[in-house]
This record gives sequence, C-alpha cells and structure tokens, in this order.
Amino acid sequence: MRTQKKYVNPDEKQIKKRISKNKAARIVFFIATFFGLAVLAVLIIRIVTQGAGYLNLDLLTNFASRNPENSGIKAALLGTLWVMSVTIPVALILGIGTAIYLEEYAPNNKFTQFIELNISNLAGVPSIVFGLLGLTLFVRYLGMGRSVLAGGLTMALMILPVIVVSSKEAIRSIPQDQYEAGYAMGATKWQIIRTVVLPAATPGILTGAILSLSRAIGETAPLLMIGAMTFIAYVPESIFSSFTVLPIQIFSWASRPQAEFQAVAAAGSVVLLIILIAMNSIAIGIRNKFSKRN
Amino acid sequence: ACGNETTDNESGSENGDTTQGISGSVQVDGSSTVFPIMEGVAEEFSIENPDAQVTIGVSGTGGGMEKFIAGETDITNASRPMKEEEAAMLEEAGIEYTEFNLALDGLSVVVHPDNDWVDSLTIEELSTIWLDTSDVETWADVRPGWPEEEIELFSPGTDSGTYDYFDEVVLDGEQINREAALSEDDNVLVQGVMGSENAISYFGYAYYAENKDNVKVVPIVNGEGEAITPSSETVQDGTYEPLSRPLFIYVKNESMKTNNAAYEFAKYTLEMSGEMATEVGYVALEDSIYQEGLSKLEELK
Amino acid sequence: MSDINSIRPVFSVKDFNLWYGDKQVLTDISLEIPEKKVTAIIGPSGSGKSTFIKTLNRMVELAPSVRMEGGIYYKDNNIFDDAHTQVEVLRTEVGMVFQKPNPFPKSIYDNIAYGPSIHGIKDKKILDQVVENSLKGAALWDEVKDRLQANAFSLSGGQQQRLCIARALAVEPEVILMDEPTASLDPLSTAKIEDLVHDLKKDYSIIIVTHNMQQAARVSDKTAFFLNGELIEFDETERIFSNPKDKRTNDYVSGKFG
Amino acid sequence: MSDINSIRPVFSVKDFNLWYGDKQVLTDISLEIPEKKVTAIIGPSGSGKSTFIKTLNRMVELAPSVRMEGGIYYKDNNIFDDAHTQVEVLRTEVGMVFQKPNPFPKSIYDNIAYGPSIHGIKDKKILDQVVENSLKGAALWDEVKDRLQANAFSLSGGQQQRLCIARALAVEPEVILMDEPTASLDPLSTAKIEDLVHDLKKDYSIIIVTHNMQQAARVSDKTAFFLNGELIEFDETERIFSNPKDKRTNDYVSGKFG
Amino acid sequence: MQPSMKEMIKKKKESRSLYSRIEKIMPTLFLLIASLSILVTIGIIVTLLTETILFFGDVSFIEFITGTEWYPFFKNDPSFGIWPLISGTFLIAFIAMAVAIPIGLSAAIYLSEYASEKSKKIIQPILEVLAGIPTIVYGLFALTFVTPLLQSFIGGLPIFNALSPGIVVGIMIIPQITSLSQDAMSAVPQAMRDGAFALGATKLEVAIKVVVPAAFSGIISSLVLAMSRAIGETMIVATAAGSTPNMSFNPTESIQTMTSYIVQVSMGDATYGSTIYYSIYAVGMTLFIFTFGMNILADYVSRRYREVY
Ligand SMILES: Nc1ncnc2c1ncn2[C@@H]1O[C@H](COP(=O)(O)OP(=O)(O)OP(=O)(O)O)[C@@H](O)[C@H]1O
Ligand SMILES: Nc1ncnc2c1ncn2[C@@H]1O[C@H](COP(=O)(O)OP(=O)(O)OP(=O)(O)O)[C@@H](O)[C@H]1O
Ligand SMILES: [Mg+2]
Ligand SMILES: [Mg+2]
Ligand SMILES: O=P([O-])([O-])[O-]
Repeated sequence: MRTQKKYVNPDEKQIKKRISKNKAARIVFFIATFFGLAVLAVLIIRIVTQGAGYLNLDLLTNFASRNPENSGIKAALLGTLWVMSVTIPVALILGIGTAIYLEEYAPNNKFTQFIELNISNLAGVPSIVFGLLGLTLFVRYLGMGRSVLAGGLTMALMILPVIVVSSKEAIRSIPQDQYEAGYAMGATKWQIIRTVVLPAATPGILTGAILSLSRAIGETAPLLMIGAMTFIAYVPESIFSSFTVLPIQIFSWASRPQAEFQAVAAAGSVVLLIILIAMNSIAIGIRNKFSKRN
Repeated sequence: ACGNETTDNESGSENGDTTQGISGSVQVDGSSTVFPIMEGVAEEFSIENPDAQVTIGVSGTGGGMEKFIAGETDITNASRPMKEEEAAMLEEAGIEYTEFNLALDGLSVVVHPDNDWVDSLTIEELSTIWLDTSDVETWADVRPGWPEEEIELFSPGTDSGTYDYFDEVVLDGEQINREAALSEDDNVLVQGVMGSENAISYFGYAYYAENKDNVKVVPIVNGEGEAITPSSETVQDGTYEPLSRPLFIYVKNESMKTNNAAYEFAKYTLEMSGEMATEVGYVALEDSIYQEGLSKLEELK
Repeated sequence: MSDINSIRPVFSVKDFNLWYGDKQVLTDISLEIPEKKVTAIIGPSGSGKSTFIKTLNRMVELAPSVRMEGGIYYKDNNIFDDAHTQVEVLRTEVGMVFQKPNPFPKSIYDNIAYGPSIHGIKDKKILDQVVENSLKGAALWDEVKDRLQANAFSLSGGQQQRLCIARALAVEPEVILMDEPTASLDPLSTAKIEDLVHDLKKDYSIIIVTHNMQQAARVSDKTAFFLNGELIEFDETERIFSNPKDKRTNDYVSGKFG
Repeated sequence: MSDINSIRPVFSVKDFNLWYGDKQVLTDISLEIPEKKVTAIIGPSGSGKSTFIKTLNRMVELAPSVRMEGGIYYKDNNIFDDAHTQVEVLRTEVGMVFQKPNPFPKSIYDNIAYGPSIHGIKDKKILDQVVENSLKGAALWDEVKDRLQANAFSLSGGQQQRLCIARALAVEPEVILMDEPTASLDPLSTAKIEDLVHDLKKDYSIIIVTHNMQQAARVSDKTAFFLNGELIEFDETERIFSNPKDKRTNDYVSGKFG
Repeated sequence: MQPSMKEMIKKKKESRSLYSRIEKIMPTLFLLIASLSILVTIGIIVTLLTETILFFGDVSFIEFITGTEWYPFFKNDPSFGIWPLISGTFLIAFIAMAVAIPIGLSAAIYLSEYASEKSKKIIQPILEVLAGIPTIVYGLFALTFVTPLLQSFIGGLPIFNALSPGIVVGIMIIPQITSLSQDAMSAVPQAMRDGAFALGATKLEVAIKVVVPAAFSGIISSLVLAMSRAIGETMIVATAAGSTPNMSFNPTESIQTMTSYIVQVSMGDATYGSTIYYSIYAVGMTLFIFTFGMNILADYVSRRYREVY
C-alpha cells in the first residue's frame, strides 16, 4: 500500500497559510464577541451619565412629580413589587406543577407531545400578544380593571410557558441514576418527586424562574396594553388597586417633552438595570454553584 | 384643602401630624393635553392628602370618554367639548355628568427650528398641507419660493381631542393626509419635528412651551388677517384664533355625591387649575369662571 | 446441576423473556438463585446482564416499552402479581447497587437515612443507630464517622460505592443486586468491595454482575454466563472457570472475545 | 532490554512528567517505541494510558490546565519545540483512533476525504483514489464501496471503527495511536480490527492501549505496563505475560486486580 | 438491640393509608394544575380568534390579507390591508438578523471553540445581560443614541426610521443566537473534534468543517427563534421606528410594525367595540400566527435534523 506516492505532503507554506487563517479567524470571532460587550458598555455608560443628576435617594423615596427634581419611582418600584407578588406565586405554582406533570406523570402519547410542543411554542409568543390576552380576559371579561391583579396575572401567563420549559429542563437533567437510587430503595413515585426530583431540580427551576421574572419586571408592552400608563402618587394597597411599574414609569417620563424628564427616565432605567442585573447575577450564581457538582 | 404650596411640609403630612386629609380613590383619565394640569393638581392633592389615591390615565380625550361611558372613571379630561354621540351614550348608560372649564390652550403649529421660510400660515394653507385630497406635497406647493422639499406631517392620534379640534377647525371633517404619522404620544411629535427640517406638526401649547428650544412655533393668520403667535396674552385676549380652544373636565355627578375623595379632588382641581395651567404653559380662565364652577360643584354634593 | 436445588432458592426464574420494543433482549431464561450465596453474572457487553438483574427488583419497568413474559418468583411469590407483591415492598427487600456509585446529593447521614425515612421511620435515635450499623456493615464507618454531615460527593469513588451499599443495607434487604459495582473503581477500592461482598453473604443473598472474570472467580459461589440474551451456562463458579460444558463459555472465560 | 535499542525508535520519551492541574498523572516515563511494530499499553483504569498516548500527538494539550516536563522525540525532533515541529504536522504524521468510533456526521466518502482536503487536496480524482486506498487499507472497502455517499452513522460500530482507521490512514501517517479501539465492539468486529492491526504493522508503527490482556498478548510485539502514572515494566510482550520482572505486573496480568 | 428495621417498616406500612392516599391524589392534582396551564394556551387562541372574527364582521377578510394599504384611522374610507405592517415587521426583522447572525454566530464559535473556560465564564453572563435589558431602555437607546449616530453618517435620515431600531433589535437578539448556537456547538461531542484534530486540523478547520455542520440544526433553530423574537419585539420599534405604515423596504424610512400598531392603538385606548379596537386583535392574531409558525419551524428543524452522534 505504501508503495504509492504520498498524496498528503504538508509543505511549510501551506501549513503556514492554514495557521495564519486560523489566527485571523480567531481575532474576527473575538471582535464579534467583544461587540456585544462594547454595546452593553456604551449603553450603560450612556444611561448612567444621562441619569447621573437624578441618581440619589430621593429618586427611590419620591413619587412621580411634574417637577423633574422631585420625581421619584416610589410608586413604580412598589407597584412592580405588588405586581410580582401576584405573578410569582401564580407562575411558580402553575409552572412547576405543569412541568412535574409533564415530566413525571403524563403518558407519553401524541396528546402530551402536542401539549408540550404548544407550551414551548408559547414561550416564543410576543409579550404584546399576552397583553392582548390580559386586556380581553382580565380587564374586560373578568372585570378586574387596570388592577394589580390584572397586571400580575397577565405577567404570570406571559412567563408561565418559560417557567414550564425551564423547569422541565431542570427535571429532565436529573441523572437517571438518581431516580434509580430512589426506586431501588422502594420509594413511591411521589416520594421520588419530593425527595429526589424537587431537591435536585430546585437550582435549575430557580434559575429559570428568576430569569423569567426579571424579564417580567422589565416588560412594558403587556402592561401598556392593559392600560397601566398612568400618573400615580400612592402605593397600591391591595391587589385591586391601580398601579404603575418601573418600565411604564420610564416610558411615561421618556414621552415627556422636557429634557429633564429624559434624564429622570435614564435614572429610572439605571435602577431597573441594577435590579435586573442583580437578579441575573443571582440566577447565574445559583447555576454556577450547582453546576460544579457533577 | 387650600391651594397653598405645600411641597415643603411633605414629610410633615406623611407623619400625620397635620390634618388627617382625605382618603379614598379617584379615577381620572382622558386628554393628554389636559394631563400636565391634572398631574400637577394630583401631585399637590396627594401631598396634602397622602391617603387619597388619585390615578390619572392618559388615553386621549376619546379614550377617556370611552372609559367614562363605561363607568370606569370619576372624572374625564377633555381638550374639546363632548360630542353628541358621547353624550347620547352616557345618557343611555345612565351616567349624569357636569362639564367644567379648566383653562385655555393655544393649539400650536410647529416646525423645525432651522425652518427659516415659514413666517406664518393661514388656515387655508394649513388645510392644504394637511388634507389628503389636496395636491400639496412640498413646501413650494404651499407658497412659491419655499423650498421644493416634501413636507413631513406628524399629527396627534385620532383618539385625541387635539386631533378632533384640528379636524373641526382645519380639516373640516375631511380626511387627513395619509402620509401623516399619527401618534398619541406628544413627545413622538416633538421628536419627529426635531428630526426633520421639513416637518410640521401641531399640539397643545404646553408641549410647545416645554420645547421652545427644539421647535419653532408658526404664527397663524386670524380672522382679522393678522399673523398671531400663540402666547398667554394672545390666547386669553382671543386674538389667537381660531386655534385657541377651551380645556374641560367632566365629572360624574354620582361620584361627587358618593365618593368624597372624588368630590374633594374635583374641588381642588377647580381651585388649583388656574395656577397649574399657567405653570405648565396654558392660559388660566378668569377667576369668576372658576368660582362659578365651584358653586356648581357644590350643588352636586 | 443437582445441587442447585438442594439450596433453597431466593429467586426462581421460569422461561423468562423480555423485549425492549421489538427487540428481544432476554430469551427463555430459567434459573434458580440460591439463598445466602454470591451468584455472579458474566457475559460480554450487551448480553443482557443488567437487564436481567434489573428485572429481579422490577427496576426494568422504568424503561419505556418493556414487555415481559414468563415468571419470576421471589420466595415463591410471583413478583409481577401486584395482589401479592407490592413493587415498593419488593424493592425494599431486594436492594440494588449500581455500576456508577449514585449517592444522593445529600449528606452521608441523609443518604443512609433515606430508605428508612421514606418508609416512615423518622425517630432520630433509631436513624442514628441504623446509620451506624449500615456504615459498619459496609465497612465505611471508620472512614466517615467524623463527618456524617459532609456531602456524599466529597467521598472518593470507592467510598461512594460503599456508601451506596450501606444505603441498601439500611432497610435490611434479603437480597442485594450489584451491577458491576467495581467497574469504575481503582484496584484498592475494588479489593475492599470484594472483601465486603464476601462478608455480606453471611446475611444476604447477593447477585453480582461483573465484566471481570477474575472477580467472578474470586467472589462468587455460582456463575451464570449470558450471551446475546440467552443463559448459556449456570453452574458452580469453579466448574465454569475450569471446565465449562459449553464451548462459548470456554471461549469467553479464556478471553477469546468480549 | 538491550534489543529495544536495536530497532530504530519512532518515539523516544525521556523523563516525562505530566500534571492535570495539581494532580500528577504521569511520572518519570522513559521509553522508546520501535518502528513498524505494535506496542501495547496496558494497565488498570486511571493509570494514565490514554494520557500517555494522547501526549504523543499532543492531543493532551486540548485539555485545560495541562502541565508537562521532560522530552518526547518523534524521529529525533522534540515534539514540543514549535520551531521544528508544528503540531498540525505532527498530528498528520501521527494518526489516532479512539475508543469510541467517532466518525464525522458526514458521508463515508467525506469522512475519509476530510484529512486530505484540509491539507489542501481538492482534486476529485486524487481524493477518489485516497478514499479507495484507505478503505482497502482498513479492510472496509468491500463492505461499503457501493454506498460511499451514505452517512457514516449508518455503519455498524465495528465498521465505524474501521472507518476511523481508514480516515487516519488517508493522510498517510507514520504512526497510528489506538486508544482501546475495540472496547465498544462485539467479538466479531474485535477480531477484524485485531487482524487489521496485524496487517497494518507492515507499513505503520502502531501503539495500542487495551484493557484486554489477551488482546495485548495476541496483537503486540512489545508491551508497556502502566500503574498510577508510572511505567512499571516495558518489554517484549511474551516476556510480560509469561515472566514479568515486577510483581505488580504479574498481579495485573494474572487478574489479581484491575 | 432494637426491633429490626424490617419489622418497623412493616408496621409503618400498615398504618400509612394516608400516604397511599397522597400517592393517589398527587397525579390528579398535578393534572389539574397542568390543565390550567394548558387552558391558558388555549385561552390565547380563543381570545384572539373571537375578537378577530368580530373584526372580520366589519372588514373583508380578503381585503385584510391582500390589501397593501393600512389606513385604519381614515374616517371616510379606512383601509385595512395588513401588508404594510407585515413588510414593516419583516424589514425590522431582516435588519436585525443581518446584524445578529454574523455577530451572534461568530461569538458562538469563539465561545464554544476558542475561549478558555475562564473567559467563557465571564463573557457569557455579560452577554446574557444584553438579552435581559428592558426593551424600553433599548428603545430609548435606539431613539436617542443610535439614530443620531446614524444620522451623522446618513444625511437626511429621518428621526423615525427602520434602520436604527432594526440594528438595536439585532443587538438584543445577539445573546439568544449566541447562547443557543453555542449550546448546540458545545453539544457536539469532543470526540468528533478530537477526530479532526488527530488528522492535523487547525481550530478553524475543526470549527467550520466539523462543529458547525454537526450543530447545524441547533444553529438554524436558534436563528429561527431569534427571528421570531425580532418579529415580536414591541417597545424598541414603537419608540424608534415611527408609525407610518409604508409598504417600503427602504430602511431609512419610517415604517410601522404589527406590534407597534397594537401599541399605538392601545395607547389611545380605541373605543371599545370599534373597528379599530378589533383590528388590534386581527393584527395580534397575524403576529401570533407568524411567531407561532416560526417556533414550530424551529422545533421541526431541530427535531427533523437532530444529529445522531
Ligand atoms: N432502555 C432500553 N431500551 C432499549 N434497549 C435497551 C435498553 N436498555 C438496554 N437495551 C439493550 O438491551 C441489550 C442488553 O442490554 P444490557 O444493558 O442488559 O446489557 P449488559 O449485558 O448489561 O451490557 P454491559 O456489559 O454493556 O452493561 C443491549 O442490546 C442494549 O442495547
Ligand atoms: N482532562 C483531565 N483533567 C483532569 N484529570 C484528568 C483528565 N483526563 C484524565 N484525568 C485523570 O488522569 C488520570 C489518568 O487518566 P487516563 O485517562 O490517562 O487513564 P487511563 O489509563 O486511560 O484509564 P482508562 O482505562 O479508564 O481509560 C486519571 O486519574 C484521570 O482521572
Ligand atoms: Mg450492564
Ligand atoms: Mg483511557
Ligand atoms: O390627548 P388629547 O388632549 O389630544 O385628547
């Protein structure tokens, strides 16, 4: 066989060319990666400098005002908290429960597959469509008005598919051998779920939940749809109160004619970003902490 | 409640060592033109009555009327008088209401600050610019000698009272130019004009007042043939016409009876609106009109 | 094969067949597994060894689309007859240890206490006792007694495997199934587990799957040779390794393939 | 050990040490690998066999945090000296076959043509020739010649492994490293690969890692025994299996552990 | 010595009917919860559908799906041809993809093939922050930073245009493309790379000729999903693209997307029951069909062409 002539005879020049191509590509790929980081930096620097004049404690403790100096996000911040206090339990109970059902109990048939496909597709449906749903279902048909309840439920429905999908993923990534260990001890299905599945899936579920909650906190469009664009100078007292939330407040400031309000909007954006980055960091922290193990 | 500036004792009233103030919730919605006035009123009202919950939406006059008819709001703001259809629907819904004058606005026509050719416009010229049926496309089509650049139109949305008023006075019920960008967000209009030398738009005087550096207001030729720039004086003395218009609130009579907070808020509004109107760039009415309104309101209680 | 029946069987398998979907993985298996002995199962990869022992505690049913025919009797009860044998009870009596150590991501203590506690035993004193006994039984007590609250993953592979054995012991099973329990371990840990198996057979019946023929020879009393889902030969271990009846057995144990 | 030097070494390893992070995995390895022979590397799991042969073509560097000391000479060139040996060239001359067959998800043809084509050979005629020769060299030609455009994954495990050998042959290496090439194969495929190894040594120097002692005995000329990262013994295969010098070697080849 | 564990377990078994009841209730409970979630998914479709049907009581279906003029606010003869909104939507989506595909994929290759574990650990979360920035903040960024920046290059670029929000939407979806594609590439077994490295391939050759083809379906589905996100993006477009429904593919012109139309109407809170009010459902339905279709496509691609390694 080796009597034939050698076809592959890597000569110096050709090798050099391939290696420098590789080096050039590496630089191009790196620049592309860096681009995203650079835009992020520009964006953050910009809103921080723009909002710098209004970044103080008053921003957090004041209500909105016609006067930029006195404007604050108290109502919006607390409104966001109120809305989340509806969204979180509803989305988590429905989301995790559905994920457990689909992963652990549902028969593996066409119908289940259809449901799963449907849910994962809903995760990609634009938020504004959920706004339409909230407007029709909660605000109008169920007569909740533009209340915290309507807003919270709308947000819950919006993130529900995402939570279902990420919880399913978390459950699915539990190694089969953990189930086997439990079953081999004579555990029942529910015991397995309680003692093996939930503890092991919690970090993953939590990560997904925090990330989707942070999405909900940053969303404007669905709440705009249900008519949350308002001037409010009080803190909601119940889930039936009217409310405003941070992104809406930012949007409303940004639509003011005065340049000062653009700066207040930027200051509000900084606060919103800090909240979101903090939530993301927590989620990433959880993910890193638990992905190390095995 | 009184109309004094109380910004300074905010913390005092929160601590509750001044009078208890009013509690309860008030739903207000409607005109974006009136919004700056109402926002100021609501802010002061909330400072004096920290337990009161005043919500002010910005749905435009038409959108506000819609909610008012649906019974969702206690007070609705309007930058035009109520339409007959709206009144009919309210009657059908069994909602009684009362109209109050709040202030005057000079609907301001604005162009880009670098636009150095437009020195004044007549109502006819305005309508040729804005009507869909007219064949005016460029500034040169409006007046010879003006640049041959296509005019960019930015108009308040069709739900707004501003649009309705403009429609009545300038468009005369005809179709607005289909190239016009419509927006309920007045700032979009400001941005639009700021962004193009050939743009033209119109909106409430308050928004112009806030953007004097960014846009240029166009004097409008009135019935006397004088080109008048909108200002407090020209609006109040009636020389800026026909684009001066009154601003209103409509209160639901029943709310005035049953909802003390709504009543107090309405009262406070009438007391404060003159001051607020001036502060945010509109024109206050004569004091006697507010007094008249207050006594009308008193009767509703 | 007369002596097989002289010892009371803990499992009797009769004409057992198993399919995954359409694929037959076990064909006409019949054998009797003696009590308090070590039975080794050997055979090349894919011959159905794991499937077979997973059938004994019905773990095989966790895989989708499994179909079975024939009977398996645990102490004379048909294990598939739900009226007489609850699967949870069967698995409590027939413990299992896997190829890869699979402790729970919990403390050493909680790993051992898991079995008793899912069966409703919460009394801390009893649990303490069980943990100690089981760890002693698995020859792990001395190495971990000072750090029972440490995470099980902080143990070495061999210790983890003994922990898994201890976990299985905690519910006091009758039988322990072991599926290549030393496959992922170093020589030293392997030796420890082999010693442990030897000790355990005083109290338990043990069935061990192994790739390592020397291991089978060292630890087991009886050996079953599987090939392509069939039981080729089942006999005293000595016999299998010195003088098997079947040529294929001979080829396999002498390393001609596998 | 005098005869080791009588044959020209293709690789000389001198006092070689390797760490993954802080963990030393190879300690003071020195040996010379003869040309056009089959050298077997045996040893229990984790003893560093794979690490060792991956060092020979510098694949080991793909793992993060590897640190090395000592010299390895391929035909008298220090393989770590980038001035003389480019890693891409080294790997072209030192081919490798892995434990699990790892064809690319491409057609059979493209799998073989991959190597030549990255080296700039695009001429369809030459490639056709290379594909045919390589497949013939790997004893796979007859089985696949009618479906060269079929996806490589449609082949059986044993065929895939021969495809991977053919792929390695396509760039005409001098040395072929094989890391447990039959570990995941059935007996028949194993036999085929063993035959192939036997044929290939006419043209290539082969280094083969194996778990299966019988396999080492059957295919290799020389055998190196690794334990815990040390080279315990390196000698003629016959000698290693019949009369090793070191007790540990003897224990291992006789199945006492591992 | 205490009683044997075996006996204790037996005893407990007998007194534990509660547990077996829980065991029986749980599946039903979870089924109930799941049904609720499933109802929601059906709810969306039903809601959109019923209101959309009412819309087609006022406007001809044919006009809606074939019309090229979208002037809903005209009093005398409003026209409801959806195409200007669709073209605006896709114009934005295409600009976004033109930005995001090269950058997102390059970054994915860099992170999956070149970057060290350490730098991956730093870069990845930061990139994910990009995806988490509220769209309203992006919208303001587009309007007040990117547009003026573009205006300094492109003379006569109007303040509201498709280009600027398109680019910003592109930036927003970069992380999605990067992380999903990178997942797909990372899922390519190391063995496959090893196979290529062992033949003397450079990193680039491994990445382009082995990893990318092997991860192809994952990459494609990440692109489809990103596209679907771009189509559904609302606030960026509503803030910076203007509101002129043009059948134009000129990126320097102002356009209107389906989403920004819905926002425009809902901000004015169109009269309940009016044709305009129902039109947002018809538009919403169209949007839903497009994004749902794209998601199904992505799912199909990743299933159909899933690599069997
Ligand atoms: N869940 C499953 N679904 C379908 N086929 C399976 C499944 N588990 C195993 N098999 C197949 O059944 C056959 C027997 O597998 P089994 O795991 O029992 O073999 P084994 O003898 O234990 O092999 P090894 O020594 O590799 O563990 C194999 O062909 C395997 O591919
Ligand atoms: N990438 C890596 N990082 C850290 N440690 C590693 C890495 N790869 C291998 N090791 C460790 O190096 C030691 C030697 O591993 P190696 O794979 O060379 O052993 P081996 O003899 O080939 O074993 P096997 O027979 O199981 O393949 C083992 O302890 C292993 O855990
Ligand atoms: Mg097995
Ligand atoms: Mg190895
Ligand atoms: O918001 P308007 O005042 O224009 O109705």
